[in-house]
Amino acid sequence: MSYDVSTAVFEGPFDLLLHLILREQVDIHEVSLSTIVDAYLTEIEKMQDLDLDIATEFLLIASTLVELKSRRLLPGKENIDLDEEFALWEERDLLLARLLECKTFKDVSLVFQQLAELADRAFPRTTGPDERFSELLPDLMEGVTPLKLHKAILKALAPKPEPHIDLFHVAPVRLSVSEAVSELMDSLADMKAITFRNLTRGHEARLEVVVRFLAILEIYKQGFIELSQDDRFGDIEIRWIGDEGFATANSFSIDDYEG
Amino acid sequence: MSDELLNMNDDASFITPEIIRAMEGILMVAIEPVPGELLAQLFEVPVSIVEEMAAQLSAVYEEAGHGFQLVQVAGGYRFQSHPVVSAYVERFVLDGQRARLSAAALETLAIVAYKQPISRLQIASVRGVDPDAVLRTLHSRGYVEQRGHDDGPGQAVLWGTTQLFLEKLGINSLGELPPLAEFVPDASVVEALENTLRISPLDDAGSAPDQNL
Amino acid sequence: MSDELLNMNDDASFITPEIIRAMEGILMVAIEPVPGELLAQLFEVPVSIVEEMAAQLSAVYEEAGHGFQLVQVAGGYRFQSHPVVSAYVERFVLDGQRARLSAAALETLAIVAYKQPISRLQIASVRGVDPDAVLRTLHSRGYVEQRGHDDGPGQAVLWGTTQLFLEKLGINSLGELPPLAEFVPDASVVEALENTLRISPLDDAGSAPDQNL
Repeated sequence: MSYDVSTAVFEGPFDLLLHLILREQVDIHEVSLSTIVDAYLTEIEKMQDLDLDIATEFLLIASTLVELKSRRLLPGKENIDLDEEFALWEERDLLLARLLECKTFKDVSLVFQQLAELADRAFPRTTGPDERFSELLPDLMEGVTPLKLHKAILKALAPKPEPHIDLFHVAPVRLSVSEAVSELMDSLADMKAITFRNLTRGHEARLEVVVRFLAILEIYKQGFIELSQDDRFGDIEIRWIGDEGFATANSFSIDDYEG
Repeated sequence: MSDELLNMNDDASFITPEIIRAMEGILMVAIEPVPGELLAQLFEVPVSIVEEMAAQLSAVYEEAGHGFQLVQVAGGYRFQSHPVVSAYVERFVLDGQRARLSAAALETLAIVAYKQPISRLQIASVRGVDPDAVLRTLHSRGYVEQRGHDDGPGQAVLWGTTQLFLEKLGINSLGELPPLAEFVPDASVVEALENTLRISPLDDAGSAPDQNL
Repeated sequence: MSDELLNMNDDASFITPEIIRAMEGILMVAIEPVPGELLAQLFEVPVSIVEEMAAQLSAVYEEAGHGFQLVQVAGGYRFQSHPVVSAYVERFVLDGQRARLSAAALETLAIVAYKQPISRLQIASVRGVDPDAVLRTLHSRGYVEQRGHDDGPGQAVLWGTTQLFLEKLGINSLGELPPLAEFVPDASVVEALENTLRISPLDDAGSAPDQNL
């Protein structure tokens, strides 16, 4: 596969990741995850005007990569949470499967391109019957009046309804940060102290975890909790330091997250 | 043009298998008869060579007993079905044609009528789908015809309605169609239509060759 | 249909110069690919005979070095210009520059072609990006169409490819697409990906040392 390094435009995160990994395929044992991660993060930084949806996907993959990378830095397995380990394997296998599928279609699309290029070099005959046969053709315009024609163009020019695509099933949980703040204010005031991992246990969708993380930062900023993290990549401890009675008064103003 | 000066020997040297094939290819895809002058221009040979090639091809097809022929009609050269298979062709024509304009076809026809001359792409951007097949049908019935080419890159074929179209509607001119004036189309449509159209006049010498000439 | 029972001699007896010519004549006046079944019906012969005739004609044209071909595409037979004269035909068909498909569009088309009917989201999960804009372009070009709705919650629109898509690729049916299995990345690619994304700490036995960490 030839990938043009200098001019490639990466349309998606798989695109980029595949490119970065396979570029160094010359000697696969030399492929270094840290190089990949660094290059990946550099590319993401370059993408100034990335739209939010795409950026999210990029960031999710970047975070998976960073997690994989950090895991390799750990000396041994003794202190590794098994759940965490499984989750990471799952994450990695999912990423691998998606990369392979993406590559499959990328390669087969090259065949499509060749077929289309070949087909484009032949032009179809579409001339139709000559005038000798014209009296045989049924009169298609029978019954068409100027008024019907007028109606037809009004219909053609009328604004088309934007195709409505229901996003309901895209992200079943559409929790906003401010909603998460309210929810967490309640539970944190009750619990007094908890790790972030435990707090988000049961929330499988990454988006949910991210939203809660942002909410925690917001609550921290407002001075209701203290945060501490003893080890790198260790658990984040959250301790409630707000008023006892605040649990229900969950309505302080929340900064908008613009990005 | 200097082709009168050429004798037959010189003529023969112009005719290459490549140009003959090219001529067959072009005539195969042409929608209207192709003027000899246009072919001469494309191949950079005298018109007499084109005439010679057409005659040769015509003879070759006839001798091989093909079901098609190459003929010269008003306006130029074209392929058509051979008269000996007319009975079959008639059955096919009667069989294969739908009897009414679909709503999509009617919309396309309306767009051509009101916005002519208009390119296929412009119609597509108004209707939202490629009108290619519909245009072929409308053209094969003689309701629309080619009207020169867009000046822009690609020089898209422009379409307009025919005299037959007016006759079918029972009007004398397009001016008799109900006016569109008060209707304000939405922005995307306006943009699509504004993204138009400096038509090269057909009589403009030296302009892009046009099949209708 | 009893054509399976026919041996070659019987086949040959169906094929007369007359219906061969008729086939040529009919394809000459068609505006879109003509299904073999329709021709079989018109000639009152089995479809296999039509296929046989088409193959014969095709070979005859190719051998004679004509500038046109008879091909089977999008479920039917049609005449088209021969690819070897595309340079000339493109000059003649001024808007002959067909719209090229972007890499993104081709990838999306490939996914739709092999996995149809498929929802936008399913495409997104393969490509890692929302194919909304690409799908709209493909739809307006007529290469994909809506194929009903997903049964699940949200009832997502499902997409499939069209006849025009087949024409665009110059193939007769989806069955002519290469099997997807042939494109599953080979072992070295899988190994490269796996190696790069492996989790095990470096001091694990057997794994290659990674100097950069």
